[in-house]
Amino acid sequence: MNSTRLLTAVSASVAIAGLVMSGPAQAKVEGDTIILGSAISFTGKYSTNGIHAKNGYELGVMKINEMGGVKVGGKTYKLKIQYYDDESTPLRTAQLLERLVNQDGVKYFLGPYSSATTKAAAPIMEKYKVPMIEAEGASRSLFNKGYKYLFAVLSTSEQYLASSISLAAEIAEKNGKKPSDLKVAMAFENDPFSLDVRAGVLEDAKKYGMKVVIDDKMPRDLNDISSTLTKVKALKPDLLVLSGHSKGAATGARQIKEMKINVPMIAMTHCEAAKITSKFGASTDDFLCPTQWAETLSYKDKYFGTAADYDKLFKKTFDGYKNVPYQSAQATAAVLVWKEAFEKADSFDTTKVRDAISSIEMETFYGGIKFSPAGNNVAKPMVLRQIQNGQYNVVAPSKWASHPVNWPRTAK
Amino acid sequence: MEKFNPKLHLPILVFGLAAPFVVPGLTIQVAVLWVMVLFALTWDVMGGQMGYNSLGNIFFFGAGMYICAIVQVAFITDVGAYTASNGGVKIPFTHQEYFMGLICGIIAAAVGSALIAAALGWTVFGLRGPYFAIGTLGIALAAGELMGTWEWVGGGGGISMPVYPGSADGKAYLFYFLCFAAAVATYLFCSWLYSTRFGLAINAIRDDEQKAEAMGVHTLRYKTIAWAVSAFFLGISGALFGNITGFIEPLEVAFPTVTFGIFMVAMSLLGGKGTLWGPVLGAFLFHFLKEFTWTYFLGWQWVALGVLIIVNVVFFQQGIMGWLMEKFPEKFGIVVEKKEAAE
Amino acid sequence: MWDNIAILTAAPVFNIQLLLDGLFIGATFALAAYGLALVWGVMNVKNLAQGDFVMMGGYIAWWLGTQGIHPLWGLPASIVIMFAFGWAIYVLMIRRVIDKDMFTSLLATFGLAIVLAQALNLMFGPEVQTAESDFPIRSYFDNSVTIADIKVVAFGLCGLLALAVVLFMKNSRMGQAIRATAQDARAARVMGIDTDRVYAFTYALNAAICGAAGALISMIWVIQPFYGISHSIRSFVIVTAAGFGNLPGVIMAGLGLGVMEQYGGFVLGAEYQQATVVALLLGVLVWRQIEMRRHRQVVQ
Amino acid sequence: MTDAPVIEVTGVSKSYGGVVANENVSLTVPAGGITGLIGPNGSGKTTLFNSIVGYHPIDTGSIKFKGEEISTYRVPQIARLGLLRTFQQTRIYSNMNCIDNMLISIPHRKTGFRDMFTDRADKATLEEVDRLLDFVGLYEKRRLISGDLSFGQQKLLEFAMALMNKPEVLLLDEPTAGINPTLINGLIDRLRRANEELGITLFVIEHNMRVIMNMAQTIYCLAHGQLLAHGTPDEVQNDQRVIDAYLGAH
Repeated sequence: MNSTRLLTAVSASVAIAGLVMSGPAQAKVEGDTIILGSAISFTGKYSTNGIHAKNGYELGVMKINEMGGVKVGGKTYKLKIQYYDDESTPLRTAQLLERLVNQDGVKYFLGPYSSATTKAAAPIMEKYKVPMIEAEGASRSLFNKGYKYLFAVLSTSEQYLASSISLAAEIAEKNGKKPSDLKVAMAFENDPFSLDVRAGVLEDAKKYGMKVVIDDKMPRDLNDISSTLTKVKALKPDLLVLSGHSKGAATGARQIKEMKINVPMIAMTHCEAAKITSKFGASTDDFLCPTQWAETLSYKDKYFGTAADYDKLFKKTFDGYKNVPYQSAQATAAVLVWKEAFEKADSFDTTKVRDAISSIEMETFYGGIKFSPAGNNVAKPMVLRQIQNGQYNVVAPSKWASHPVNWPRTAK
Repeated sequence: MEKFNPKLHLPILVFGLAAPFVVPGLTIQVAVLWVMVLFALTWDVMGGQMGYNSLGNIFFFGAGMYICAIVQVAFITDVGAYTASNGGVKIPFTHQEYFMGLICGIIAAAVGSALIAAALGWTVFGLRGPYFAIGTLGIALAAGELMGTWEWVGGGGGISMPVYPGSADGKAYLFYFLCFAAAVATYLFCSWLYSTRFGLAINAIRDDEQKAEAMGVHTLRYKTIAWAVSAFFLGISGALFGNITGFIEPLEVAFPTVTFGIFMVAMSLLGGKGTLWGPVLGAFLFHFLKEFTWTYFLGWQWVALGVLIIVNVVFFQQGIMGWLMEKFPEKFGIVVEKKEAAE
Repeated sequence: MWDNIAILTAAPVFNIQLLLDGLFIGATFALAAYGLALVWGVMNVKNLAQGDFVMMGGYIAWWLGTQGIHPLWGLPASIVIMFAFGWAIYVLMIRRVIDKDMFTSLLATFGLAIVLAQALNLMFGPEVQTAESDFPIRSYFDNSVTIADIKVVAFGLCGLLALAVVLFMKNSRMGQAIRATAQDARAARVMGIDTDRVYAFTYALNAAICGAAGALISMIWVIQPFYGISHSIRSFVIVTAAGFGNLPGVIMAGLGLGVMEQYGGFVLGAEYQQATVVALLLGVLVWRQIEMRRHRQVVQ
Repeated sequence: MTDAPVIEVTGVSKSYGGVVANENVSLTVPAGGITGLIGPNGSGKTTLFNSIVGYHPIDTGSIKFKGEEISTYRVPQIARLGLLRTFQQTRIYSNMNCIDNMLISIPHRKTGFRDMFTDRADKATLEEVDRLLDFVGLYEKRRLISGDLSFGQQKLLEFAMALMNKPEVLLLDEPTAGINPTLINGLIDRLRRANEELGITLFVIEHNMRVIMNMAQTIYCLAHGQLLAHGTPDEVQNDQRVIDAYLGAH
């Protein structure tokens, strides 16, 4: 066939183009800049929180560079982050991280947003033996695989809403009821993170012998949970727990308002990220929202000062934030850990840096940071806040509580 | 069947064999390229050669991925318990268990996907044109949704694949060459298939199915086999891809209908559907274009992809190969032949 | 599953909630599906960007809401803007796919759907948005049934819009030209009808109808850039089930789909709500095939 | 010559909506012969063809092929029994070249599963293709894409494809319409030879009276969906009802 000659030319040039595609660059430290790499969600379903996290990273880098940078081997270096967009899908994560390692020569990583993408990232870190400090992947299944190069500054996801169960139990006992009489309704998004949150809730509910009357999983492209809420009306649970990233929170809050759902206690994740107080006003009062961090907590460090100072600086730096999402705060904390780790290791050797990270023990505006051998942070608790008159007030655990909890909630 | 043509095949073969050693940093990207070639080729069996434009072929990619994962897990432990722990328990396993699981998994993925395709055939092959496209899209979407509700395979939480027991490089090479081999096998198989009566028959179905029916062609049989062939190779690609990604879950990884599912169509159209080389060319171009430019568009890459599809479909429907054929018909053997000359 | 059915039989009042919610949202499905039936029937374009037009309409109403304008005013605004947008899209691309084979329009509009969804995402972010009407919410049967006034208003508006379109198609010159073109484009051309204009108008009208549906959805449900595809699928389910020349059928199928989704979500669990829609699509297609087989035909 | 009937149509009615296309039509096509079907435009000839080869269900009546009831079968099943039709609007595989068009027209009813994957063409088949293409005058254009051929050439190709299929019965829908008059005689000759040498029973719709009267042994005439007359060419030609129908008089 004559056509093959045409093809030969085209395919050969394509093949050659492939062979000369840029080889691995040596760029982990360029001049006086340390490059950190991150593949994070700028587009797709996680992009809101991806951008919150990116802002957090940026603020951390800005602050450290402002304060003189990182001192290693007597020389100071600036930090810089190279981003790629993972499009909110773990399919891309692995490819992009390989690219960061191999083509861009990056050796130090900040995490992506979401547990699913972090799950895809961890094996790559292990493969190239490069450390990643991540701030947005909370699934506990990340920390029982024996990963050596993955560190998380946040509390694991099964702790998110578990505290609402113990709070409900506490209140029940105070009112002379048995916790085992309580009925729990659950609605969780069908994704790795939310299912992990669910596992924590389920475990605690079982511990108290509570009865789970609804256990719905919300589809990922969810428009509507009114059928679940109709069930809530019918079965009158004592506690409704709901988790589905920002869209789950927004959809839930909207329909709870619209259907006048009257449950004494409602707990959901991602209240702040979904901005439900400004969107749905008083109807969200008395919702319980777990958070990794709150600006009212009394943590502080030498970089940002107190949590409240961080809050102020963040709002000043980035427009349009009524509340600072904890996703940003923990991202900043991850950058701080990198700085301390470099200085502690006093080296750019990935193994030494890794060892330095694993032995770090520090206080930050975000809370204490100390990694277990599995890589998760064990020095910082989750706190539970309640929306009271549009404000987020910490109500549990009692050590950090600034306000008493309002109970029962009534539909407004 | 195409004869080995040194000028055409050799560069690609050399590129395929040498790539992981010449550009070790790009091993995964090049492996994905081979998967893309496989995607485009298998889509074209249906869409280009037979005129059945499926928007849901990605279903078999996901099916293969899940079948392989289940088999691999089953070789080391109980599947239900493994998924219920949400990847929470580390199961020890031997090299032999892993590799036996992998081999059986890939075979099961291929055969299983093909069988599913054959079984599903009756639900969609009474549909023509747009209904077929929508029906198959429906299958892929439904599969994603329903897999997410099936607890035994991990539901929406997905499955963490058993971790490759060897070194990281070893894993990269192994799966790279498996992907390469799968793409080459798909190419060779298609090349052979189109040279047989089968190729003629599916072309006939594409051009005028009613006529083919009226001429007694066993249309349903051909369609079912064509779909099963697509599914067979897509199943293999899914099995490999699941292992490369290391973590599978229904919506994003296994049944990515609006990403990979559309890529395969876009690549075939770009290269020229209905030809053997068009999809290969399309896959190369698309993948290189994507890998080179994707990150520079940050955020706008999807808009760019949509525009590419629109422009391709609306203004350049014949694709590169089709365009070449129009431009140089004589190079493709479309000539007036005198009788004397032939005899 | 049986527990949930037991709830419905023990306390039938919850059926009212599910039915009403289903009907309210189903009305918007029917509206969008009617638009699809129109472009499908008249110009043989299978518009997979249908749901994304709906989302665009929703974002217009929502955006006006954030600017302090009551989202109900977003309804006329959506209709006008989407009409113009539809016309532009027709001129830019649809004109060139009408006479191509059927897959072309499907794939081209799928490309359009990707572009629109991503553009919305870049402009407004991926969060779920809702336009707040601030209308009161009423409770009945001891708060077992709640009805937001906006849903009733939206339902009424859907009806009005559908009626307006029907009257328009019956009585106006353009409406008659559209119907003539639908029956036989060549004959219409011979009779001096500018079919290109008719097509442009039809496509724009479809976009406007979608825009209206979207504006209403933003007030009674939620919108998000990537929800377009599920609305497209719904439109296809409805049109495939009802056929495109059959307005009462489209309305019934739309309302029915809304109710089915609610019941699917309630009885099987929310995780099956989306699956219900796709499963219905497949069910309808299989059923159509069996029906056509009786006529020695295939579905095309 | 006239053996047992190969096609038996008994009392077939078919209507589309309110329009009655065939009403209580009965006819038989004898094996091995050439049977003609004539009638004015819109008299239901093509509808009857479509009913026989399975394009739509019939309302009432029965259609038998070699004694087997086929009125509920679908197109491919009927085709594989050896009952083949050509189309009024020519239908060929327009993106394939002429040779491929011919190669895929082999008699599929005689092929099994394994034949699907055999080589496209063995030597004997190719020779057959060349012979037939040569006969219809398309040999030189055999490597051209068939869709680019002229209408008449496509018609000839379709005819060649039908012969390639070696059917038992061939239903021809206006085989000479649109064909160069100089070719018509050759075509008639070829039809006859197909009938005599290969034993293919022909059932032909034809408007060209000269052609059909020369060729057919039996002729049926339809008008307004009903069978008007049948008999030998001479009988039909001289039947007043047929003349009236064609002239539109009643």
